[in-house]
Amino acid sequence: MSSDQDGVLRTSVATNGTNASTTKCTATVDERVEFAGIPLRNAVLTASGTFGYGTEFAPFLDLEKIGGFVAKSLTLEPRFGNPPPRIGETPSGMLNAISIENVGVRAFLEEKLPALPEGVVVIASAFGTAPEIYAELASQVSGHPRISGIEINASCPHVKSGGIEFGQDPKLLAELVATVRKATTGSLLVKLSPNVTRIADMAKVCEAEGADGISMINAVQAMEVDVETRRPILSNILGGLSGPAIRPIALRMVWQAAQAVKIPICGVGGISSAEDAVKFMLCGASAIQVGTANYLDPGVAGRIAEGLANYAARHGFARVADLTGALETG
Amino acid sequence: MSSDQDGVLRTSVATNGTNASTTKCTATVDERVEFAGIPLRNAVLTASGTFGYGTEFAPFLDLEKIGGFVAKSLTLEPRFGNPPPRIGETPSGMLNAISIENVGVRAFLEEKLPALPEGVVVIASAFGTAPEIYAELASQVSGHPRISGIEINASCPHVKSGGIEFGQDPKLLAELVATVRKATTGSLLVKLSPNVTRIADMAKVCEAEGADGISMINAVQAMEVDVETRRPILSNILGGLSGPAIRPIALRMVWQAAQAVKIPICGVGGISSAEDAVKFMLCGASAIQVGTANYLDPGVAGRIAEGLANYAARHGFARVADLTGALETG
Amino acid sequence: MSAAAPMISSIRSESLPIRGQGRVLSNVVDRNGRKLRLAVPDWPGSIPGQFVMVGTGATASVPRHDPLLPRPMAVYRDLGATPECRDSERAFELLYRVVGRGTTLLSEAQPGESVSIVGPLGEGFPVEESDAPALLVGGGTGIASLYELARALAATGRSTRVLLGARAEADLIGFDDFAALASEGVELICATEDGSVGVEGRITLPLEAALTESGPGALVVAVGPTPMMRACADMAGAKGVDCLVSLENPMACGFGVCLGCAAPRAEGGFSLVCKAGPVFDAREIAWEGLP
Amino acid sequence: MSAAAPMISSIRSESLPIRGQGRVLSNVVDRNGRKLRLAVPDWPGSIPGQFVMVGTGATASVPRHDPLLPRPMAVYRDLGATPECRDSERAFELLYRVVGRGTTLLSEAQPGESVSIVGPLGEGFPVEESDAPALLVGGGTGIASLYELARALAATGRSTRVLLGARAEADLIGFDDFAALASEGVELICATEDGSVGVEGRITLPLEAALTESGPGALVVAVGPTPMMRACADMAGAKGVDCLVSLENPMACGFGVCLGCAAPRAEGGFSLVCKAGPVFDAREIAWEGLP
Ligand SMILES: Cc1cc2nc3c(=O)[nH]c(=O)nc-3n(C[C@H](O)[C@H](O)[C@H](O)COP(=O)(O)OP(=O)(O)OC[C@H]3O[C@@H](n4cnc5c(N)ncnc54)[C@H](O)[C@@H]3O)c2cc1C
Ligand SMILES: Cc1cc2nc3c(=O)[nH]c(=O)nc-3n(C[C@H](O)[C@H](O)[C@H](O)COP(=O)(O)OP(=O)(O)OC[C@H]3O[C@@H](n4cnc5c(N)ncnc54)[C@H](O)[C@@H]3O)c2cc1C
Ligand SMILES: Cc1cc2nc3c(=O)[nH]c(=O)nc-3n(C[C@H](O)[C@H](O)[C@H](O)COP(=O)(O)O)c2cc1C
Ligand SMILES: Cc1cc2nc3c(=O)[nH]c(=O)nc-3n(C[C@H](O)[C@H](O)[C@H](O)COP(=O)(O)O)c2cc1C
Ligand code: FES
Ligand code: FES
Repeated sequence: MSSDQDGVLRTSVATNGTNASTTKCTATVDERVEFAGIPLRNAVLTASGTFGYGTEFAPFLDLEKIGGFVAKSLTLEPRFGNPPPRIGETPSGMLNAISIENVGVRAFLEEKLPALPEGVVVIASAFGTAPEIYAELASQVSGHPRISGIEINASCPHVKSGGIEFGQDPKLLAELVATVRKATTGSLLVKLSPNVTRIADMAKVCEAEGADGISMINAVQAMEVDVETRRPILSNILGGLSGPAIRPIALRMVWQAAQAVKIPICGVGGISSAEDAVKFMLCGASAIQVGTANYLDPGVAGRIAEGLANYAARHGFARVADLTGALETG
Repeated sequence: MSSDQDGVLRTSVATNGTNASTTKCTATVDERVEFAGIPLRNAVLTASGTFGYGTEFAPFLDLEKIGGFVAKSLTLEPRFGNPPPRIGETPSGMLNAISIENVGVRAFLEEKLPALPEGVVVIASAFGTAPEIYAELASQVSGHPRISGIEINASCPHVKSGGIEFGQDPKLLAELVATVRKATTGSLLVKLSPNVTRIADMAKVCEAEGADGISMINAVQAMEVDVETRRPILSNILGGLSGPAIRPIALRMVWQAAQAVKIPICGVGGISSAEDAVKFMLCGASAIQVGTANYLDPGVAGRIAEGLANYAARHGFARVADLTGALETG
Repeated sequence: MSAAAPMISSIRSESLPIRGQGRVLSNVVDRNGRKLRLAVPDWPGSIPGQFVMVGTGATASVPRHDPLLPRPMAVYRDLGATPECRDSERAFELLYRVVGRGTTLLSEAQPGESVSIVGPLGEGFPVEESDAPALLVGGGTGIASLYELARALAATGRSTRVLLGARAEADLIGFDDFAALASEGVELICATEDGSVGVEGRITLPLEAALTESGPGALVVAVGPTPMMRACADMAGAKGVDCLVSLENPMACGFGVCLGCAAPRAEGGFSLVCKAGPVFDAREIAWEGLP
Repeated sequence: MSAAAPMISSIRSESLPIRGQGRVLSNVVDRNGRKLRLAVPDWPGSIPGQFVMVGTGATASVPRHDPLLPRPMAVYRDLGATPECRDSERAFELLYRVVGRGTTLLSEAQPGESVSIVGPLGEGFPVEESDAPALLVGGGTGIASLYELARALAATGRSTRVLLGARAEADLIGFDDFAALASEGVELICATEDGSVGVEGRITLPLEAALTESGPGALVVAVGPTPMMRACADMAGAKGVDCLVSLENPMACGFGVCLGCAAPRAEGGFSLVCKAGPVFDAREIAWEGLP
């Protein structure tokens, strides 16, 4: 677990969006946050499955200008995903059913990690069909000096439970988190599925079983149809909805979870601007992840990090971390 | 339960949207559908809380050109809602926390219903905090000759169960549906909450307890924040997300429910065009409801009804009802 | 007139609202605001104080759902059949400020493009003859609601004074149009906080002076930021003078079905701003409950 | 050349992609399509067969999220520093058809407005000298991928023939530009199903003729609707001639991270069209698995 902490005190000249007031101000803001035991240069991470293995973004973004990234979810063996079509578009959203196509944990450690510049914070994501598989993945990656933490993608259908996802059943989730917890002493994050009745219960399970943090939310289960062909647009029929459309749902869930647990939360879901990131932090997130927006503008995560510091400066916060939970509801 | 069935065989000249092919065709399509024992002129209803008590739309829309409407949810006594702000906007969506402001069942029956033209199909919506209250509402309205059916809004937090909504717990829902079923022999619809882990289980409960049909979905619980004031945009903090943003979620749930039950489903959620309506019918809905889109264009429901017939004609369906479940997934 | 005087009612228009497409005739800068002129087929005309729901920007060639909701805007000037109008078209103007996404997009609507319209909506101002003066106080975007009212009041022969307040001259949107109403007998008084035009300070200063000189039968109409309306209402109340206001709550539908625009009533409960208002007797409103 | 001949590889460009804003220089009708000319600061230039991800329509003055995803478009003509370019700008053109929401909005981008761009992306066509002819078959929007390739091949001195097929003349987008390539030694052959230009019938008719006369060392490049590419590939395969294609799968990112553009490989598994392609040896693709 390493992190380059140079140059983190940014002197930011606030610029304003269309809606904001016209005040400009210059202030020194501490952008660093600590998330689940991982010291981060700033609060902006990128989300699993939307940032590849990092190097793909090198032409567009200085990887050392963001807090870090969560790599594509890994399985023990290399894995191919669903047949095409795998993606589609919906109002302010995108639908996908990729099904965790990835190079496998070995190639990740041996080929993908070494290709990254030093000083980039990498969080690995694990995916499996049984708790033991997740645990095996965790132990394989967590010793690696370039890995700062592991995120459990709990949205996988549990093979023995008739397709219900780990993240949809508190008992399955508890078993999963407990099993992985035993396999690693590193920072352990759990990525929650939004397709549940009570997200706070899921967050509590993570906390009780020793997770260091929670990332939320994964994509919302959804579907779209092509009326001309009368077929679902995805070969898989069902897919995950992501992008700005789901942001108000993600924000609600982060808020509800933050009321229920003390472990830190990483906000994910529809974030495409610094203002969006601020909303999640105000609702209780300690860090955030940018997902679908990376596709639209591969440099967006860097701009969000800058904008977050500018917002803090403009609003008189000495540290970006002080935004966490600063929502006023009285 | 009455319904004017004149002039239902429409000779439709198909016109095309931007995306569609350029074929034009003229054909005779039977627009009538039967939904949960209610014969409807066409498959297009409007959703509770988005169509007032009907008369508000008279300047914009011939009420006899749509299948019917579901009136604003009723409580036993007149009820005021939440303090402002009650609404807000999100990407392709709207957030609301009105909290069932309504005139009460008595004023509805005595003042609102008589103001409507004959031949308009009206479905009443009931809201309460205990099954007995819903049952009382059902028995008060279901004898009325102008009421074609009653829709249970099951998204109300159950007072005795610590805030969980009827629609979020299969046992509470079963008790609710069973209790109301005993109170009325009329068409009984249950409006499901989308904020659940497994929507199909909820649909099965409705079927098992004798509901005649299911309306789905209600708004998705969500939240939005104003970063300048650092406050939630709603006085209630949490609200319901509606509009095109949630359409892929609603469509998925209708599809899942249609796989699980035989009682008819009315599709609701983000419908703003005839193509959207077609998608819900292909996924298994027998009728649809237009909600938020009524605010943007108070004449939209009429255009959707026309477009649905045109689509059927263009695609060689003799009856709009034949679209139900006609999705090809092979 | 005592505090127990009967509430003044807003006035329902005789004409039903329509939904339609407004053809953009012009969309020009007006100080720190803009003026959009639309020609709408079968536009039935409005009474002073009514508003329309306006689509955000020009109607897209393809459906776009972001931003989603239409925006409420007062009918600034109802122009009837101008020479630019075709067939059944009638023209009116909106006077608006660019404050967010919707109004930014609206500012880009080009002549010849279409903007979707639902209206006229809401209840308007009562226009009554009287020997006592009418004092119309406007600030911010509220200025737009006063133009037709001023003309209508002056047309009854009533002494009509428009008092516009702003931070600086550039914020006095509509200034030139109001100044030109002098020919119809409308007097214009301005106050700017930086003193660039008229009295230096708040508009409540000249209002206070006007109220002192005008006596009990006067009418105050205040439209603008909530604190301004409240201050005017308090001042009028203290002098026993009637005060009407027009509220600017966020709206989704504009015609009474979403229940999103509720304003708290002094007597408890809520009124729908789009249906019972936007014009209210200031005493009807529970001001402390407005966000 | 036998069926077991080695696969031809697509070519990686030396330059890294950029993200930026393209200044619209022009956006004009070209038969049933349109031609959009953009000036992009620091545009590094592309190799034939590469594409860009293009924002849907002009960059909005305010964020709008519907439609959400950018659209892939081939770099039709890479123009370098034209007289209209400022500073570091370099110009290129897109040739496109309006098929849905994104391209409709793109068709409304006005000169002076900006369109967001990520590119150049993907791997391009190999351009090799040879005594045997190159036969470039284009249909639909695939025509756009052939212009720079035809020029580059002809520049090596290779006999280069472009075969464009369409339902009718109006669908032959880019026709005039290709015709003008005669001066660079590129031969143009057309086939239309209604016989309005060139051979009456499918483009596979003249391809068959050309293949018969050209012998084994020839190269077929086919870009267009899947059935057309497949027919060309089968025909080339039957003659033992290499065939390259360029696939048009829907894309979200265009640079290999969403994994949305996967095409099934003949040997099993998937290739990313945006990263390993869009140019592929036809034998690499499991055609029956393409939607
Ligand atoms: C009956 C009525 C008549 C109106 N008449 C006019 C008029 O003639 N001219 C004019 O310029 N404006 C008028 N308004 C206000 C106008 O509706 C808002 O300025 C507009 O909705 C803002 O939209 P937006 O998308 O640009 O801003 P948004 O992005 O929606 O919001 C930007 C900022 O404006 C604030 N805002 C949002 N809605 C309103 C609102 N309804 N009132 C005040 N602030 C708001 C938000 O809180 C935010 O701070 C009227 C409002 C009402 C209810
Ligand atoms: C590498 C590559 C290069 C391309 N180059 C060009 C080009 O130079 N010129 C050009 O006009 N088009 C090109 N295309 C196709 C272009 O991307 C699509 O036409 C465009 O995305 C459609 O967007 P839309 O929003 O207008 O249509 P949508 O509303 O997204 O879709 C409308 C219709 O188009 C179909 N469609 C959607 N995406 C594609 C696609 N990728 N290919 C074909 N049909 C599609 C849909 O199935 C639907 O029937 C290219 C595609 C790829 C992958
Ligand atoms: C194409 C695609 C692939 C994804 N793959 C993964 C994945 O492998 N593992 C994971 O945990 N989440 C995955 N996600 C979910 C995102 O990490 C994120 O939780 C979700 O998209 C919501 O955030 P957004 O709205 O910002 O995209 C994927 C999302 C998309 C769009
Ligand atoms: C402002 C508003 C008020 C609503 N009130 C009710 C209600 O009283 N009863 C009810 O069952 N649903 C109510 N709904 C939910 C709608 O009927 C519908 O289920 C939901 O909005 C999804 O559909 P849509 O996306 O088409 O709007 C309300 C929705 C909105 C936006
Ligand atoms: S704006 Fe919808 S009820 Fe007033
Ligand atoms: S388009 Fe995203 S991986 Fe190819």
